[in-house]
Amino acid sequence: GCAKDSGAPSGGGNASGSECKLAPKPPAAAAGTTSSKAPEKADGSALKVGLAFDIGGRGDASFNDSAAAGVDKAIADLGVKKENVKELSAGPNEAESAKQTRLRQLAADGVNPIIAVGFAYADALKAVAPSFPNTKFAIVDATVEGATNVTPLVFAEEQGSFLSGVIAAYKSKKCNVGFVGGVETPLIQKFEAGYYQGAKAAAPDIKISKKYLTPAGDFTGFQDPAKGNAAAQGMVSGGSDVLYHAAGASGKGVFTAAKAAGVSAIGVDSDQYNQKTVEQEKDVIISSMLKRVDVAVFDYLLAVAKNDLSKMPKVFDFSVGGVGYSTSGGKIDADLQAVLEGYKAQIVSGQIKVSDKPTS
Amino acid sequence: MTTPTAAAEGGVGQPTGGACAVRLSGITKRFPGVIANSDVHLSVASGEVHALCGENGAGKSTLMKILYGMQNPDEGTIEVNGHEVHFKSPSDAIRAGIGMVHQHFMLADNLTVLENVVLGAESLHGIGAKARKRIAELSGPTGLNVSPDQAVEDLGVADRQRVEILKVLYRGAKIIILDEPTAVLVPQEVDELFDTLRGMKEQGYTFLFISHKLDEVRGIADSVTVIRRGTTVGTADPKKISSRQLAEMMVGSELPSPETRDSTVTDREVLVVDGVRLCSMGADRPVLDDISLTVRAGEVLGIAGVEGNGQTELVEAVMGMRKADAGHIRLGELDITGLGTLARREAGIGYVPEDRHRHGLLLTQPLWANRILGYQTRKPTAKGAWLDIEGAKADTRRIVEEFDVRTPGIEVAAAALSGGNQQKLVVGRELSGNPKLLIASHPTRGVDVGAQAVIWDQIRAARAAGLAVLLISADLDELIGLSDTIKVMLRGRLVADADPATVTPEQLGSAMTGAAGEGDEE
Amino acid sequence: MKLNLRSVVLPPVLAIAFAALLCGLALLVSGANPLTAFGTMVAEVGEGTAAVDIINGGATYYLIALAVAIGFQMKLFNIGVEGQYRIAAVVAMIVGGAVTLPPGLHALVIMLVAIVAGALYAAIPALLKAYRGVSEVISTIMLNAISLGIVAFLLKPEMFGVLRANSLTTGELPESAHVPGISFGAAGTVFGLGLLSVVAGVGYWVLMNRTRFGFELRASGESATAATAGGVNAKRMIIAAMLLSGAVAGLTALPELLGRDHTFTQNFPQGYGFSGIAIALLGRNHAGGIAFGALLWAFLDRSALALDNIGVPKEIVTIMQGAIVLSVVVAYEIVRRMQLAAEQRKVGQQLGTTSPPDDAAAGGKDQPAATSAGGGAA
Amino acid sequence: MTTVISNPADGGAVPPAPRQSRKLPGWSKGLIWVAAVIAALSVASYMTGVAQLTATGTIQTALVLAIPILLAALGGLWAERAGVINIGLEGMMIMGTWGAAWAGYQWGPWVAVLAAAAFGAIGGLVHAVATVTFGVNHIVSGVAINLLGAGLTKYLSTLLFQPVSNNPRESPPVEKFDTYSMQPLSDWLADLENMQRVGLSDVAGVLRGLVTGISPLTMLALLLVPVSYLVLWRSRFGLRLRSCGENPTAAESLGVNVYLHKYFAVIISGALAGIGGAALLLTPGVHPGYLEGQTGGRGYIGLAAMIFGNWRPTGLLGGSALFGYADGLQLRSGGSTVMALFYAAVLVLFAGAVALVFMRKYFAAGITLLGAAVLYFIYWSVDEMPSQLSTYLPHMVTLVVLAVAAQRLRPPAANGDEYRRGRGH
Ligand SMILES: Nc1ncnc2c1ncn2[C@@H]1O[C@H](COP(=O)(O)OP(=O)(O)OP(=O)(O)O)[C@@H](O)[C@H]1O
Ligand SMILES: Nc1ncnc2c1ncn2[C@@H]1O[C@H](COP(=O)(O)OP(=O)(O)OP(=O)(O)O)[C@@H](O)[C@H]1O
Ligand SMILES: [Mg+2]
Ligand SMILES: [Mg+2]
Repeated sequence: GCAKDSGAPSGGGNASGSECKLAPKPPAAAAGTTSSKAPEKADGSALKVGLAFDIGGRGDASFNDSAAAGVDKAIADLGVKKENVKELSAGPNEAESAKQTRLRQLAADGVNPIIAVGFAYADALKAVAPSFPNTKFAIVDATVEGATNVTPLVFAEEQGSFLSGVIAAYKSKKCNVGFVGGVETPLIQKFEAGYYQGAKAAAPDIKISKKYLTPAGDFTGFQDPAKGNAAAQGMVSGGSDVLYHAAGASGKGVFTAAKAAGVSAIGVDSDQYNQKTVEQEKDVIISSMLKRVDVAVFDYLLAVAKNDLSKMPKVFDFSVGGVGYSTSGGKIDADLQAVLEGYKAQIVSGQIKVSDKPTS
Repeated sequence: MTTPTAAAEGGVGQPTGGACAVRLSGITKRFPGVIANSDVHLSVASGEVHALCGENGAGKSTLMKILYGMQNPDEGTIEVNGHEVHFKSPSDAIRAGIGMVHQHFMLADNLTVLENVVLGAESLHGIGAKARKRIAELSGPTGLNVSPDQAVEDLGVADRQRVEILKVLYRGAKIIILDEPTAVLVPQEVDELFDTLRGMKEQGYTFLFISHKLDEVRGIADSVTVIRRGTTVGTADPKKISSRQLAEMMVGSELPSPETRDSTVTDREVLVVDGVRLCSMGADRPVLDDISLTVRAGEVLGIAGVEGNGQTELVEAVMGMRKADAGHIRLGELDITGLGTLARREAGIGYVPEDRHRHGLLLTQPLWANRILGYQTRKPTAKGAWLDIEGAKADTRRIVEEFDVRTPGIEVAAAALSGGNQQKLVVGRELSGNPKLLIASHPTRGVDVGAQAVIWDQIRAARAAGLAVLLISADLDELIGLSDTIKVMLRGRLVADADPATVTPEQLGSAMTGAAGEGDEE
Repeated sequence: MKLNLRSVVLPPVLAIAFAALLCGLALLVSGANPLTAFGTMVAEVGEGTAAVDIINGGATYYLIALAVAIGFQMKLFNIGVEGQYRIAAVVAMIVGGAVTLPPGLHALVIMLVAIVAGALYAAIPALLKAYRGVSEVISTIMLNAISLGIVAFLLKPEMFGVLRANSLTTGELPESAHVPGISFGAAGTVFGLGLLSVVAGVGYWVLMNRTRFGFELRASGESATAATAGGVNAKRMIIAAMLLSGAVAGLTALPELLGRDHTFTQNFPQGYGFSGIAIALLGRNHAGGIAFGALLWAFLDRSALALDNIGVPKEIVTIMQGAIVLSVVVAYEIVRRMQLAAEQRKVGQQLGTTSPPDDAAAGGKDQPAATSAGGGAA
Repeated sequence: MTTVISNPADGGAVPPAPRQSRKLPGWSKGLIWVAAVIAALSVASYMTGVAQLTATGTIQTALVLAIPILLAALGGLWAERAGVINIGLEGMMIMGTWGAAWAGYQWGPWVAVLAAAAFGAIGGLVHAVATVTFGVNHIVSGVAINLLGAGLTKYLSTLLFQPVSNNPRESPPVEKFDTYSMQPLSDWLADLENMQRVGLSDVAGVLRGLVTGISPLTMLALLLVPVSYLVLWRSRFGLRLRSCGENPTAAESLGVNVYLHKYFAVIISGALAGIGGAALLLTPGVHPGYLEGQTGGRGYIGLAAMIFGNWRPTGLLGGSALFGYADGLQLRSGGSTVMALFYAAVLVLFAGAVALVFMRKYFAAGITLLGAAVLYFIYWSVDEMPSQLSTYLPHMVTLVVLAVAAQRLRPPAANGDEYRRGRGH
């Protein structure tokens, strides 16, 4: 006969394993090392803010959205006028000149500051910024050499991912975890690198498998849940029971695979536990590596409003709350949190240096 | 337009079988550029074999396609068994008991015999066992003995013809149109076909039979209607009228004859084919097996053979379009075995292909562009790597002039020319740049009598000037008339020689079908 | 064939009008005002760098479309230009970065490398088709995908990749390899290699209409069988056409790369190939027509930004592009049929075998041969 | 008569008439192939110690990845059997995904499938109008439709999805099909597989993959293969449809309405491609919803799979399976496993060579052996395929197979030709 598969997970693969032998926990952190800085006030009502999104634009439930959130916060807290915010977004496969033009259009309309979301804008900014010396630009995920009026908003993804690795190591029952990357770009490799080091730091003999869905240049890897799912399944059957993804929309496939196999997953960028499009799989999402583009964007707007960019951090890392981890879903219990804070403190203090290049 | 004078005394419709099976009145059909039929009147008594004659393009096929519902007339009415009918598509005609065997085979090669037969008539006996049974029953009268599951592509011409007829019978047609059914058959096969027809006639079938071959018409038909330039010239009783009279009715003038007068054969060898062998992948038997022949300057060597016995392959091998697996080909002193088609053309071979549309012309290109084809490396159409368009145009004008190609100008697309005129253009092109050897396969197929005459004359002239000609033709009269020597080809071999001076079409026919060969072995 | 102005110009105009209508409706549905939308699209051209961008974009599209057209001329569907130009670009930039040469010569070498690389990558489908009878449509589609892998492989840091601003590149080209553009100040700079398109265009026309090679190419396209009988070596033509097509495709990215970017980054735009196919169709494989198509395409691309700027969904542009292509080919098809019918009628009259051309309805009847490519493809 | 007909000494003997040979029916060949492949895989997985080759999971993944391709390929089959080349499949597939998502999130999976079919069919209709009615070149029209499909869906999702999912490139989640397993067979096979016996466990693994966690859509897709065969080869409609692809003029002369049948074929083709699109978001494991760029060229792959399968249902099933398998394998377990696949390929080729020797096709056998040798050399010299390249393994495999098999392929005779009523000779 043909029996309906109940939602019950069909066991996590055939390979077996046992809990990790964990490294000694780090010393508990002195409370409040991080970004609980008192909310500063400034008047942004005069600002005409421009947002040049990467493909997807507002609502992509990823870094575009996160940047948008930062602007929204500025509207709320800094009194930036909604009608003074102009948002344009890139189309897929558009020519370099299109990006330049988009930025020019904004600058020419007297928009200032202008925030370019995504490293794809790096070259365009390099070309455009000099011709608008009085306009303030910022770019997410990239630094533009030689352009003085461009503020880079780059993140220490490797630091955030480090903690994801720690979480994975602590949560894994088979001492075997996995990483699914969408497209094998240097940016995504930063996630992998941090994750690897974190996991190793927490459990030196842990097994870590990784898979990138497509190589650099083939960006379908961010848009193909089917492949994400396949890769995740592969890892599960290889014995991994905690999966961390940095695969954009393909990550949804990772979650579904995790749910089907009854293993845990770690989200990325924003707190995916509360994300609408994956709510069916939320219960397997034990945490998410937070990349606070919103924080960076807000801080930037704040600085612009105060007309003082000097204090902008070089890199948005733990010390400024540029990256972090989410605990929603309650899978991260207090002692694990303590551990995480401990590692965090060590990273902030520089005891632990997290490299942003994959070792392998 | 010619008024159907003959129609009066020709005595339309005192047919043998009484009631009219088909009556076409005032049928007119225009195509862009042509009036295929104008005010055609035709009545066919049931139970008779009614022949339809006329030169190419006279409008026979068109008229029949109209009767068969494939094309609808601009004017005129159709009556079948006394009732007026209006066919929107062949299915209507089929329903009215009309069947048609087309001039060009209408078979899907990759489909099986069964599929080809039941296609469109599935409602009769389905497409399964019952259909199979029915086909088996019908195979007898049509003389078809192949498995219904065989793909049509494996069948010979005669069998295909039979399948075509079987298709018609299967649909229970009582009125059967045969459009030039004998064009591809050898005399013996023609006789078999005619026996079949006579047998079926006894069972009350009515036939409309189209042919150029007047003796055939007189052999089988009870009455014959002649069409010229799209209109009926008249109807006559073939028993009472001579081929020549018929022909003159058709053409309205003296018949040209392909007879070559004095021999101009020299002993200078131009083409020497030596032990050429050609295998096609998949086939267990070589398509060309140890072919050796020699054509001398001033000689026309005719190859007789049922279509599909290797003539096409032989030509392609000589032209270098297919590489021979063994043997040598020499043109004069030059061994051309290893050369490509272009090199061979440059060495002095002219080529009139059997299918002008597929191999002879760039249909959408202007005439002058067609002149360049095959001569793209030579004067007057090219200078080195560059085309000489002016030269090409000038020489095209010459051809149009000399070969009397009926065209408003050399800028029109080849497609717009009539088949006959297209053919004249091709022959003209291939005879220019005075070649040593002309390969002419079916040089006058589907060409009207006027054009035929022009082409024959030109070939004779060139031959007199020392041209060697390798002639392939299904028209045995043409073959016998033009050739100095005839070789018979069967299943990829040259099986017999014949002397055109003495041989008759029937004798050739038996040799072509292998009857003679087997006869000899006993 | 002789160019009858009406029959050449009318179809695209009608088609564009039709497409505009279609999109107008779509816009209405989405609650935007078509008139303002189209107004902006047109007005945009005058503003900022628009005009120059369109010319630059057009130049790029022109090259790739020519590449496609070379194949089309003999009914070879080189869908693979996409992969060919990417491979060519990467290889050329890598080599260009590696060698040191005097200005001018350096750029020249890079172009040469690009041409060779493009041709070589096109050689794979060429040989497969010529000797193994593999449909070039499928093989090139596969090779397009594979090209992504090869590019990624070459861009690996362990290979030739250089990390810059979070994306992998082939590294900066030295000054000597840059090709200066023609600057219009604020209005932007036209790529120096834009001229390449002009040269290529002229070369293409001459090659197709005045040389033996072009004739044989078109002959093979019109009727492979007739060409063979006419002494054209089919295999050779397939290979030659494919290689030439690949070579031209190889140049596609250079105007941008040598004129502006000076490096190939992993997020160099994809999809030029398919635009090229569409444009070649728009231009009916005719040097002039393709130029028009390329500019139109670039203009539409550009207007996407303008629409986005006034909050109109820019996807409308893609729809428009698709609609235009489809309606253009349809329009041309209809015109072609009417032409042949008319011509046959003319012949008929000249030969006196016919009545006055009273039946335009018979326009439907024509010869088997169709001018639009026959697609012996998949 | 011999007075005039003289037989030249040599050529006298009349060569025998050709005889035709009976050959194996297609399905039996298919079975032999399947058996050979499974055998090769199990041996390979044993020799190379890569259990993944025949693991249930691999097969399941392969199935999930193969289904959209299979449906696209079926779409291609229908169109091309009627003589219409359809590289618009990609576009139709995209429209299918959109339609499925749009209907799915409102009315559930079954409606989603219907909507997908409908949307794909619309694409097919456009293609039919262009190619059949207006005689536009088929590839040209296909390219245009791919453009249109992409544009239209983007436009529509900004219009209709963004308000709901507040994401212009994504639909709200769609309710998915439940999956079913053949119990107790599935579990029993599981035990077999876990016994880790050579061959036995492998076969069990493969079979279990095919009977475990199957969604109705998957069943439907697999069912459509025999259905397509029956309809196309065993029904009146199918016969007429195929005749349009083989010789439309002949069909016309027998009263078949060629235009009508071509229209049907292309529309069905579109519908199938559309369902293929739906499979991308309704099969288990994948993201339940529309995502821009989700199809990622699967339409083209489908077309390749069909050609690969020689325009036959069983063949294209094999083609899609190969794609799904190769892709699944490299996704699940990367470059090293892929090399194991090379090993399997070597075995298959070797077996083929032996078979050819028995058929006395020595040349072909030699070539095959050579191929095997080359592959083995690669296997032996490369220990892991660069991830960048292994991603495109399926594409490379297709190229190789086409290069080997292309000349055997038999496309419909009139495939891609323009047909015009009343134009035939
Ligand atoms: N579809 C068509 N379109 C235009 N002209 C046509 C068409 N079919 C036939 N004709 C023309 O109409 C005239 C009659 O053609 P038809 O085929 O009936 O001649 P025919 O008597 O059958 O000649 P043949 O002996 O070569 O078969 C010819 O000029 C032919 O070229
Ligand atoms: N299928 C067709 N479609 C359109 N026009 C045709 C067709 N067939 C013939 N014609 C037209 O009819 C004339 C052909 O002349 P003709 O009567 O010699 O035909 P034909 O001898 O039957 O040619 P063929 O032997 O090549 O079929 C030309 O005007 C040509 O344009
Ligand atoms: Mg006829
Ligand atoms: Mg004819």
